[in-house]
Formats: sequence, structure tokens, C-alpha cells
Amino acid sequence: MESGILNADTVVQWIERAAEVIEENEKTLTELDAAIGDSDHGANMARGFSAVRGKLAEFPRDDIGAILKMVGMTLLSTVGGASGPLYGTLFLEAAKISAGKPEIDRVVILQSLAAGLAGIQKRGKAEPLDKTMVDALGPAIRAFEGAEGVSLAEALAQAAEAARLGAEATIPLVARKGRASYLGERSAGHQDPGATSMWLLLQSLAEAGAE
Amino acid sequence: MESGILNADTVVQWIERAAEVIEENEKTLTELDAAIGDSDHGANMARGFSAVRGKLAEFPRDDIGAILKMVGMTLLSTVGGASGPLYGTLFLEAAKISAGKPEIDRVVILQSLAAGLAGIQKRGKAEPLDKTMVDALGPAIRAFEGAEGVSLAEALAQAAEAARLGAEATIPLVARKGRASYLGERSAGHQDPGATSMWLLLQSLAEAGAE
Amino acid sequence: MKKLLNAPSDLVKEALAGMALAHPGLLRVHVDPAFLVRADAPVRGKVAVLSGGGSGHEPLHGGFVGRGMLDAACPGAVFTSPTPDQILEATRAVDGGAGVVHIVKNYTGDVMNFEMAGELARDLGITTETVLVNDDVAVENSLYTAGRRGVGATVLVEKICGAAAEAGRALADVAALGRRVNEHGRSMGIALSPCTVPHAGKPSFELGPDEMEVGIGIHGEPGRRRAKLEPADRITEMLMHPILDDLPFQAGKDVLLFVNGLGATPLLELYVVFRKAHEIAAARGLRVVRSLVGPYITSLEMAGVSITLLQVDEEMVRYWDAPVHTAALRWGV
Amino acid sequence: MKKLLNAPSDLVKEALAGMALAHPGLLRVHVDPAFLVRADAPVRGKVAVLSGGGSGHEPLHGGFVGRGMLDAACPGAVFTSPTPDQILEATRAVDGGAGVVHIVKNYTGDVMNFEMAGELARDLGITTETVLVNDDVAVENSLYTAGRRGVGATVLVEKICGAAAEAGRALADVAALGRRVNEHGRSMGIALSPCTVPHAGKPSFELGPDEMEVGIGIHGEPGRRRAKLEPADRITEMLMHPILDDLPFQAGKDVLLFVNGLGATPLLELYVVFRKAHEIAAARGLRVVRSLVGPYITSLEMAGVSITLLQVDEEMVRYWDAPVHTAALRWGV
Ligand SMILES: Nc1ncnc2c1ncn2[C@@H]1O[C@H](COP(=O)(O)OP(=O)(O)O)[C@@H](O)[C@H]1O
Ligand SMILES: Nc1ncnc2c1ncn2[C@@H]1O[C@H](COP(=O)(O)OP(=O)(O)O)[C@@H](O)[C@H]1O
Ligand SMILES: [Mg+2]
Ligand SMILES: [Mg+2]
Ligand SMILES: [Mg+2]
Ligand SMILES: [Mg+2]
Repeated sequence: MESGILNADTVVQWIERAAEVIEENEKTLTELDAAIGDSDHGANMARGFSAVRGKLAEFPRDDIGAILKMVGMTLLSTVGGASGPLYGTLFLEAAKISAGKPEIDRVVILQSLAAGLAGIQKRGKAEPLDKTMVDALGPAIRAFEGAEGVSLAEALAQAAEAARLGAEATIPLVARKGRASYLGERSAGHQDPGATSMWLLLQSLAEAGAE
Repeated sequence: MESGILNADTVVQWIERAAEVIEENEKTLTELDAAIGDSDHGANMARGFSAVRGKLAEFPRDDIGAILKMVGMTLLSTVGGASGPLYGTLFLEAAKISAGKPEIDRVVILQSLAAGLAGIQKRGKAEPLDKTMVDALGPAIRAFEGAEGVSLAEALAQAAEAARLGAEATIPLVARKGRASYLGERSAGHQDPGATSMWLLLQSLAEAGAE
Repeated sequence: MKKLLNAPSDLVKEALAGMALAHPGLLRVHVDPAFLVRADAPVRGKVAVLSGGGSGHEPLHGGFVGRGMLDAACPGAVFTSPTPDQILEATRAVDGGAGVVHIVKNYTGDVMNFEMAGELARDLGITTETVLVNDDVAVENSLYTAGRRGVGATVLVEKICGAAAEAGRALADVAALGRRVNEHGRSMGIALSPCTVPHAGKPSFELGPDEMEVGIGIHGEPGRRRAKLEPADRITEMLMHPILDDLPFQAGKDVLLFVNGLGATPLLELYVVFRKAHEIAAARGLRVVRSLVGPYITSLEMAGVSITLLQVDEEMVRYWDAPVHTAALRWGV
Repeated sequence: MKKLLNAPSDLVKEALAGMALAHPGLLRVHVDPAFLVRADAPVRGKVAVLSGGGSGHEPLHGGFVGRGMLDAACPGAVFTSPTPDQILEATRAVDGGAGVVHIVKNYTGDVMNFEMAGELARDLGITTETVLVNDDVAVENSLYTAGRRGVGATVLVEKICGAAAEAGRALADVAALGRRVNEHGRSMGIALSPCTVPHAGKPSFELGPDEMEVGIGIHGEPGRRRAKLEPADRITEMLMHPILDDLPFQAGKDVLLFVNGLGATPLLELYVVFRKAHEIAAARGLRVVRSLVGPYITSLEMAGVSITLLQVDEEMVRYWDAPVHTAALRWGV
């Protein structure tokens, strides 16, 4: 993907890869959620992405916006919980930016991610360091934006790495949003499940973008 | 007690000793009942004998029948379960034999025990080898009856020993009466709790009779 | 042992005090000896219906005291049948001159204590009739054993006898109807986990992570056999087939299907079992005309389920539907 | 994991099928998306009352669907809030032209999914009002957190809103009343044991044999703090004092006292807690005019208890007493 552009096929590969990775990590995500939540994040994400995967095979590959919209709508109607509306919003907001486009460049990718983050924050009212998925997506976007002079693949890899670090950096935080906030101080010392799944999605994007 | 006679004081000592022994063995009786019943025999017997003990201190010591009747009535109204009516009946039937008597000899003791056994069997319909308290009391009575040419104390000791062996001999039996019968073949391999408490009572009697 | 209690010996007494405070218009509690009666007892001229047994099966029996069901309940210690004096006093407290039906689950202890109470009541000039409940198909029925246990059908007998008594039926009729319900009802249960008798302080048996007890009673005793845990549908078959074959239930008949939680079973799971039990009953040509789903005869915090099937006639259905107002079962009022 | 189920992913679906079979005259089940509505929905001209949330809290919410309470319930996966399309379709199915009240427990997921459903309903021309329930005093309430959880008061809000809607009250009135109930209700809970989410397959946390979680929610999440197990009376004080101090409840007022089992708690123990809670309330000069004791908002097979205290006014009591006919709560009909 030295082209500096993502086409619809790559987007589909990303989502397929994401579905795989989520399935592989279902247990891990659930365990993270067991520690500071209600033990369902893995099952929620797996249910959602398995539904997405079911629709993906047949889906036309000419409009990235349409693909992302389908993903968003499917997550919205199958995931539930806090993560359903948030991931749903992420993809729906990104879909608006890439509507009608068969391929997207770095600028559009950045705009899409930023629109997704804005949507998540509007819906969920989380600020950085509230110990949520925002803490993985925010740093990833800043890394992607700052990755000048490198290939798109490399920029995506740097974004994924920033997401990983962001997710890890949630460990010492005391949650102020979502279910983990009910634990108060006891939420510290555990990695946020949503930040972790966000990292997995961005990692899948980097992997798809590298092929 | 070389006299060959039990007086009311000894009967009171017996019941007090029995109350102590039951309390000491509450856990054991409950554990035996847990294996083939409902884990309450220890608590049932302890509740009953603690109520008896409460009444004993103040109780007149001139009439063995009256003492035994009080014990029977108290057990009847505090033990509950299968053992309550059965032990209640044992003491009430024995009380009839010794009514008005300040002391009783071997013949009356034998009659009392036999009347108690008959009462238990009439109430509970158990035959020997049904894996119940009958399997401790029955052999004890036969041993007591057969203990000729020995002192009363020795006869009571032989009766207690026969009760112990009778209780142990319930281990291989398949229960045909009481709650243990619901287990069918699974009841084999465990000692019957009621036969065990019966042995403890007769052992206490032997100890009181030996003093 | 993790329980919400103070001293184990105060558990039943304190729970009764709680019931009295929670349901003041419905029932009254007598402390020594311990029993509960409906608030307006004795009801003049009405046959009284009384039941009792060890505690730990709540809402049975105390939760079924009230208009249209039990006039009195006698709670023993946990899993220990009540004593004759308790039963006698409760019998006296509810006798309205038309006699008292004793509904007795077939356990040696219950049978003997009720028998003695009945004899004492007779001496006082109170007529009693006993309805013995013995619906558990997991237990062999034989003259040479203690016979079958009384389990789920007890709830149905209590409801239907209570309604018949409320309707003004005579002592013999109420008792006969109760016996008919018992004769047409069959039950069986399984346990996924044991329970802990407060006084004993530890579970009555141990079960491996993939084991269950089949043919369980309601007193924490082990079941007839231990088996490997199976999916809910398979377990439901394991319970329904012996039940169906026992009466036997005949195609074309109307039935009441009662899926009972033993204590810790989530309602969600009970409905999963109900669904399959209904399907099996229908496949045998039975019409499920009435249903009951929930924890009504429990075994402390045991996880598990029992199924009761009652082949109903028109009279049973009428009395089942009649108004009832108790702490645990209420409709029509 | 020992549960009566087939595949974890079929649990909710199969339980709904069971409910439909068990309560045919009472409710109807819609499969995809999943929701339950009362049998006669939509009721023309009546405000509809809808609630929903993750499954695993049964009888909440499905068990409260019926005349005088909920028109619809939307069950999510276990402990997972339902999705906007589920809520939207249920809203459409029960709208009788007078608008729909959404009763939402204050969890981020529930709030967002209901919010989106409300927006979609508005686009379709259906007016909705949201009553947010957030009664858990164990959780700090702050603008900078997710706020307090909705727990026991949910049952009371659903009953009282349902009765008001049945009585023909307008949308704004029903919603305002629901908010008033929420404002005057406070709850807190403790857990003696964890629960196991079927998909997760193992308990959400581990507790030592003498430990309990204080300030527990209803989703198997750990509580605010871990403490040593205490006698029931002491635990009841630990729950009642924060509740009483929070509103604060004032001497001379009337209250409804609701002692709720979290799943595996024997009824016997709930009444022991009720007894002490009643005593504490009385000592503060409160009059307990209504009571509810039982497992109404559960957390699968968790052992534990929550207490809810509602300061009632005449209108709330009237609607509390109004007839209700649902699978889990029924009186007056
Ligand atoms: N207000 C919020 N804003 C952003 N993310 C949130 C918010 N609330 C929760 N989350 C994310 O959702 C994750 C939990 O998702 P999930 O377990 O699927 O839902 P639920 O908490 O409803 O069970 C959390 O780990 C967190 O990252
Ligand atoms: N029919 C009977 N005849 C004689 N003894 C019996 C009979 N049924 C039960 N028992 C005795 O009672 C004992 C159990 O007593 P207990 O545990 O106190 O009562 P329950 O079985 O009602 O819980 C048994 O171990 C047995 O010895
Ligand atoms: Mg979660
Ligand atoms: Mg026993
Ligand atoms: Mg017993
Ligand atoms: Mg959740």
C-alpha cells in the first residue's frame, strides 16, 4: 500500500481482519471487562463483528462510505451496551466523510477518524483520561496526523502503536465514565476493555494497510 | 451402683450426661446425616437435649416416670423431624412403666427399654436392618436381657456396647425407612445418624449407671 | 457459610417476625410455638387448611397463608418437620368448627409429627383429615420403604384445597380433592449445586464442576444418582420422561405445567426449561392449560429445577383459577 | 459454569420463547428484534410505558409486562443494554397515539441506546419521554462521572408509571411522576457471592469465604469496597444508614420498604433483613406503609440483597395499590 491511498478492498480486508482479531481476543476483552465491568465486552464485540462479517462477503466494494455505514449500522443493532452505540457512531460518522468514495487518501482517513472520535465524544461525553476507548483513539489520531514523511502504511502502524500505548496508559487511571466508574478508586490498576478493543481495530487497520 | 437398682438421681445424671454427649457430638451426628439425610440430626438432638437440660435442674427427683415423661414431652416439642417423635415416644413409653417409681430395678429397666422400642416401631414402622435407630436399640435390649450373672452396671455397659456395634453394623445397609431410603443403594456405606445418637444415649446411661 | 443471618438458631424466628411486619393485613405470627395464620383466622364455618414442614423451602408454606389458600402454616427448623404441639396449636387457632385439613408432605418426620398432632386434636374434639403428598417419581414407591417424597405437587394441592375450602366445601370434599390432585400430579428434580443448612455450616454434599444430582429432594440430601451436566434441553427430557411415563399422562388430557426453581436458579433458566417441557408435553398430545414458573418450593440456595405435571380436570382448574391472596401467590384479588 | 442452558447465545431467545408459552394471555414476544409487549398492545389513547436493559435481572423487565405496568420490555444480551432498533420497534409496537415513556436505568449503554432510539422514534413522529432511574447511593453522583446507577427503584418507577398510564394520565404527567418516584427513592446492595455471565463462563470476581462486596451493582461488577462478612443485622444497618442519610428521609414520612434478593438469596434471609430494616426505619420515625420482599431485580445467581426505600406521597401509594397483572407482580386482578 505504498500508494498512500486505501481502496474499498483494503477497507473490507481491514474489517475482516478486525472480525478475526476480535474473535481471537474475545476472552481477553471479557476478562478485562470482568475486572472493572460486567464481563460482556468480548461477547458484545464478537457478536457485532460476526454479524458484520456475515454481511461483508456479499457487500458491493465500490463505496467506502457505504461499507462503513453498513458496519456502523450492524454494530449499532447487534452490539448493545456502551460499546455498541459508540463503535456504531464511530463508523457512521466516518462513513459520512467517505460517502461515495471508492478510495480515500490520508487526509480523508484523518478526517474520518477525527469525525469518529468527535461522534464518540458527543455521544458518550468522555474526555481524555476518563479511562475509555477515547484514550486509545485520541492518541492514535494524533500519531497519524503527526506521522509526516512516512508512508501511509507506516503512519497507520504508528497510529496503532499509539493506540496500544494509550490503552496501556489507561491502567493506572481511575474511571470517570462508563460502568468502571462505579468502582471508584478500585478501577485503577486495570486496562480499559474498550480502549483495548479500539487498539485491536486500529491494529487491524494497520495490518490491512500494510498488505 | 452395685445395688442393681437405678434411682431418680442416677436417671437425672444419665440425662445430664446424655445432654453433654449429644452436644459434644452435634457435629458428628450432623455429618452422618449430611451423607444420607438432610444435615440436621445433630442440631435437632442438641436443641432437644438443651431444652431438657434447662428443665432438669428444677425438676423434682422423686418419680422416675415423671422425669422420663418430662424428657419425652420436651423432646417431642423441641426436636421435630423423624427423631423427635421417635425419641419422644421412647421416653414417654418408658415413663409409663416407671410411673410413680423413685427407683427401678433390672426388670423394670428392661421393660422400659422394651416398651420404648415397641413405641418407636409402632410409630415409625421400622423393622430391624432398615438402617434406623432400631438397629442400635434392639441389640442393646437383647444384650441387656442376656447379661445374666453380671452387675447392673456391667449389664448396661454390655447394652451400650451392643448399641455401638449395632450402629456400626448399619454402615453396609441400604436404608428402607426414613429420609436415607430416598438414596436407595447410595445409602449403603454410611452409618445411620439415629442409630448413632441412640448409642450415645445408651452409652450415657451406662456411664451414669457405673458411677 | 455465607448467609444473611444472625444466629442460626434465630433464623426462622426472625424471618417470621419479618413476615409479620411485611404482611400485616394478611397474616399473623404466633411465636411460641411458632406458626402463622391468616389475619382473619379462624373463619367461622369454613374448613381450615393447614400445612407445615421444615423451613428452607420458602415461600412454601408461610408464603401461601392467606385467603384462598392456607389458613395456617407451621414452620419447623430448617429441613426439620414441626412438632406436634406447634401443629396442634395452629390447628386450634384456625379451626372454624368445620374441621381442619392437614396437608403433609410424605417424609417420615412430617408424617409422624402430624399424626401425633392429629391424635391430640381429636382428643380436643377437632376433626382433622390428612392429605399426604407423595409426587416425586425419582423415588421408588414401595410398602417396604418410606415411600415417595412430597415435592412440587404440594403447592398445587395447597392452592386447590384452599380454594375449595374458601368456596365452602365440606371437610371430606376438600380432603378428597387434595388427594385427587396428589394422585394426578408427578414431579422430579435435579440439582446443579448443593445447599448449606445454617446449623451444619457447610454444603450437604460436594459436586464437581461438571456434575449434577438427578432425582434430588428438597432437603439438600443427595439425589438418586450423580450424572454429568447436560444442556438444559437434555435435562428437561431427563425429568419429563419419567414424569410422563409414571402416571402415565395420556394424550388429549389437560395439564398444569409447573417449573420450579430450587433457590438459586435464575428465572431466565427456568423459562428455558419451561419452553422445552412445554414442547415435550405437547409432543405427547397434552394440552398445557395452566402454567406456573418460579421458585415456589425451594431448598435454600440450591441451584436446580424441578418439574411438576398435574393432569387437571374441570374442578381443579376452577379452584386453581379462584382468587388467592397470599404473600407469594396472588390473583383475582 | 453450571447453568440450565443450551448455547449461551440462545439463552435469552429461548427464555423469551418460554415466557410466551407460559403466559399466552398476558404477553406476546417479538423475535427479531427481541421484545415483549402486553397481549393487547397497542392500547389506543393510552400512554405506553416501556423499559429494557440487559438480561439477567429477571423478573425485571419482562416479568413486569402487562396491564397496569409495562407495555413493552426490551431485553438485551445478559448484562448488555438492548440496541436502538429493538427499542424503536418496541416503541412503535406499543404506541397508542398518546406517546411512550422510556424508563431507563442510568448506565452509559442503556442511556445511549435509548437516546438513539428516542431520536429515531421522534423521526417517525412518536413522542417519547425518558425517565432516568439513578437511585444507588453506593455510587457517587457527580457531573464528572457516569452518575448513580439505576437499581431497585426501577421496579417502583415501573409499577407507579404503569398504573398512572393505565389510569389515563398524560405523557408528561406519567413521566413527571416517574421522575418524582426516582427522586424520592434510594437503594443500596451487598453481595455474598459473584455471578457468572454465561458467555464469560466464570464468575466475574472471587470472594473469600468470609468476604462480601459492599455497594454492589446488578451486573456482577465488583462493589465499592470489599468487607468482612457481618451478621444480617449489621449488614442491614450498613445499607440502611447511607440510604436514610442520603435523601434524607425525614421523621414522620410514609415510606415503601423494598427488600430485594439478588438471585440466590433464600426468602428466609430476605425476611430477616426486612425485619431489621423495618426496625431501623421505625427508629428514624418513618412509617412503613407498603412493603415488597422478594427477588425482583436480580443479578443472575448472585447471593445478596439490596434495600430500596421510597418516600411515598398519597398519589404514589394510590398507583402502587392499583391493579397490576404481570408475570411477576400481580394484585387487584
Ligand atoms: N461514556 C463513554 N465514552 C466512551 N467510551 C465509553 C463510555 N462508556 C463506556 N465506554 C467504553 O465502553 C467499554 C465497555 O463496553 P461494553 O462492556 O461493551 O459495554 P457495557 O459497559 O455497557 O457493558 C468501556 O471499556 C469503555 O472503553
Ligand atoms: N421410620 C423410622 N423408624 C425408626 N427410626 C427412624 C425412622 N425414620 C428415621 N429414623 C431415624 O431418624 C434418624 C434421622 O433423624 P433426623 O435427622 O433428626 O430427622 P429427619 O430425617 O426428619 O431429618 C435416622 O437416622 C433414623 O435413625
Ligand atoms: Mg461490559
Ligand atoms: Mg435429618
Ligand atoms: Mg430433617
Ligand atoms: Mg454490559
